[in-house]
Amino acid sequence: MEYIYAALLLHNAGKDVTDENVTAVLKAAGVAVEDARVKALVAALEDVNIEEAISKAAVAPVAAAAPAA
Amino acid sequence: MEYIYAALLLHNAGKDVTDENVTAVLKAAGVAVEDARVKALVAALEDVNIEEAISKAAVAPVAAAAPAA
Amino acid sequence: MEYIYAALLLHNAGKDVTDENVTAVLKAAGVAVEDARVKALVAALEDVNIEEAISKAAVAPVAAAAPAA
Amino acid sequence: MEYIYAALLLHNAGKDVTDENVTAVLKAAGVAVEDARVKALVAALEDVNIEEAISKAAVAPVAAAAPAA
Amino acid sequence: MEYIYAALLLHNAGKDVTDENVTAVLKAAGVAVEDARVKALVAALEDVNIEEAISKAAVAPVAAAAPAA
Amino acid sequence: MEYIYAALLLHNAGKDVTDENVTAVLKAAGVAVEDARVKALVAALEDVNIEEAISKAAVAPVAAAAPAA
Amino acid sequence: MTLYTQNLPRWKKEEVAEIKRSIEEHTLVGVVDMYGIPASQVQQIRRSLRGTARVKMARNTLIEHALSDLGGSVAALNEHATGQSALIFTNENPFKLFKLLEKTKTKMAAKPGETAPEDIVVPKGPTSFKPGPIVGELQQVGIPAAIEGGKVKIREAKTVVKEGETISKKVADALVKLGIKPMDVGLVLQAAYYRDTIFTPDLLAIDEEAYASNIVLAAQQAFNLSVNAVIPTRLTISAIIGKAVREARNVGVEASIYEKGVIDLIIGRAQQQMLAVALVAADHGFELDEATL
Repeated sequence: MEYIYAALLLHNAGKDVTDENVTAVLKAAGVAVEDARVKALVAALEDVNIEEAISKAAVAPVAAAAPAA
Repeated sequence: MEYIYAALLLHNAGKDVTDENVTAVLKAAGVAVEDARVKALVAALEDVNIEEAISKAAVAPVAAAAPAA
Repeated sequence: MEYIYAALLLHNAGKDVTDENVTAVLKAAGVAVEDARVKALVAALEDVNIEEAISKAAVAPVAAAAPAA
Repeated sequence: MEYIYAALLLHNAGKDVTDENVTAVLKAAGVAVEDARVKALVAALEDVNIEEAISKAAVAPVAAAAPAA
Repeated sequence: MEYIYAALLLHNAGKDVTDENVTAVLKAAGVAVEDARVKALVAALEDVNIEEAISKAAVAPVAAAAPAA
Repeated sequence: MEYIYAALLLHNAGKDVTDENVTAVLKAAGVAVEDARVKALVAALEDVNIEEAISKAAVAPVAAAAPAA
Repeated sequence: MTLYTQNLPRWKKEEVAEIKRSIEEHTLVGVVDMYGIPASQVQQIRRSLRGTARVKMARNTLIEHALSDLGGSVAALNEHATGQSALIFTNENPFKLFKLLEKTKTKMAAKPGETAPEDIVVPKGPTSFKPGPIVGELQQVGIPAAIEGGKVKIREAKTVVKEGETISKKVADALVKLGIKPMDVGLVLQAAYYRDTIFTPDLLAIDEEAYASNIVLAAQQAFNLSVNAVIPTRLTISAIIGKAVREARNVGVEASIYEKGVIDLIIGRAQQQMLAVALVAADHGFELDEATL
């Protein structure tokens, strides 16, 4: 989850979630950054409204309580 | 939430959640770091098993979650 | 949780949740007060409607009550 | 419920819930303390396992929130 | 999700989820393979118990989670 | 489930779920392909709205135990 | 490829030609077993299949001639054409046909020596019989018959034959008298030739819904894997973010980290704990003020 937290941290700080920014944050945390994972993350986030995803999380069933369908 | 995200980033990366580490991560994300908040964060996490706390469901804010019966 | 209890006690007593007030209450309880946590608490409460947060708690499903679909 | 908050504050801080302690905390919060209520509270809590009562709060799903399946 | 399905296919077929295998499967499906994503996938799955990760319910983003009873 | 994964991989890649395509993907994954099963899959999926089925999956987070398929 | 038919009499040649034409004109040709189906039911089945599928009865030898003449992979149907086989033609896919034929099955009385397709149960309750030797006959095969209110009554439900067991003559007689029809009778699809492949019932018995639900299952597994293993994709990144945020909130509340995103949750928890302790205190004689509740 390090990569995700880096993205969330940047988003919360009002910064763009770019390859460089994510990499910088991870490096500051002492993480051996894998470029491929950074790229995959940034690509996945391209069309996503992070704010919305965050606010949806607030309403989500809290632990991963699986509704038995 | 930046401070919590920073702490979890470090935890997930297998690093200690110390004042220095948290500050470094936040700075890399471009956050104007408040020392007091960092200290409060680190102090609060000192006696907490983060792994356990992650999966323990927090109280959800709930009007929204109330299932429409 | 001592800090939050102090804040809620003050709020309930109709007092402002300031650094001084929180510190005073905690000291009266014999707590070794950490200034950083007090500051973080007061800052976090600045934009929060305590009354609302309290009333939401009354309806909250406490642990993640899994909706049995 | 200032009195209860005071008791919880003391309990959380690892202090005994005595008349003197409760009174001190309430006074520090600027509450006009009623001795009789303090005594009643301390007496009522004497045989109570506060820890247990607290942990029940985390478990008991509030009636309102129980999802109608 | 193509990459995930490729990994699942290999896992189910009892094959290792390696760069070469994932690439081969994706190519056979006519996918223009991005090496970075393959690497990210394989790296992410390295320490993961796929069987467990498959069966653990992930909470989906949630307008949907409100169970319409 | 390999056959199903192959079908979903193709679908996600925007390819038709045909005998040839499914066979190619399975072979690339090192699966000993049974023609009849491929044909049965393709015939059975002819009337299935895969997109709809997928969106159902995204809605109901489910502990997806592996079937004996 | 008329090698096999050149020595046949004219009417047989015509019959073979017709079979071949039917095979070529349909996307599917199947072999069905007609054994033990009364003529009246065959008529009924034909009627219910009209417009969808056509049943063609022919001598096995002629079917064999036709299939061999056509050659290629369809010839393999010969292996499945045994006994009282007929051909069935349709443009539906084999799953549809399989289901269609299942639906045309009807319940019939059991003949002695037949095998029970499932547990045969005689239900509890009154019968239409007046007291007489019938009571003894039923009791003989273990059916708890008794006389009550001038009628023969079955005292309790009884399984007289278990699934897979042979039905004896006495039991068969008793079942007929009680009007119980335990046998599924209808066309049994033995094999279907469709798109260059022979489909056998073991493949066809898996219905489309099973495939559809496996698709859903696979999609769920992929979703779960992507989120749990934190492999971001466009479809799952929102769920992954949600998981990260929830975990962060959980930590925030558990550790009492006073930050904006969680402070309301911490207040909520404190409030609930206060209420819990207040209720316990009330139980022990502490009078609560109105503001508490």
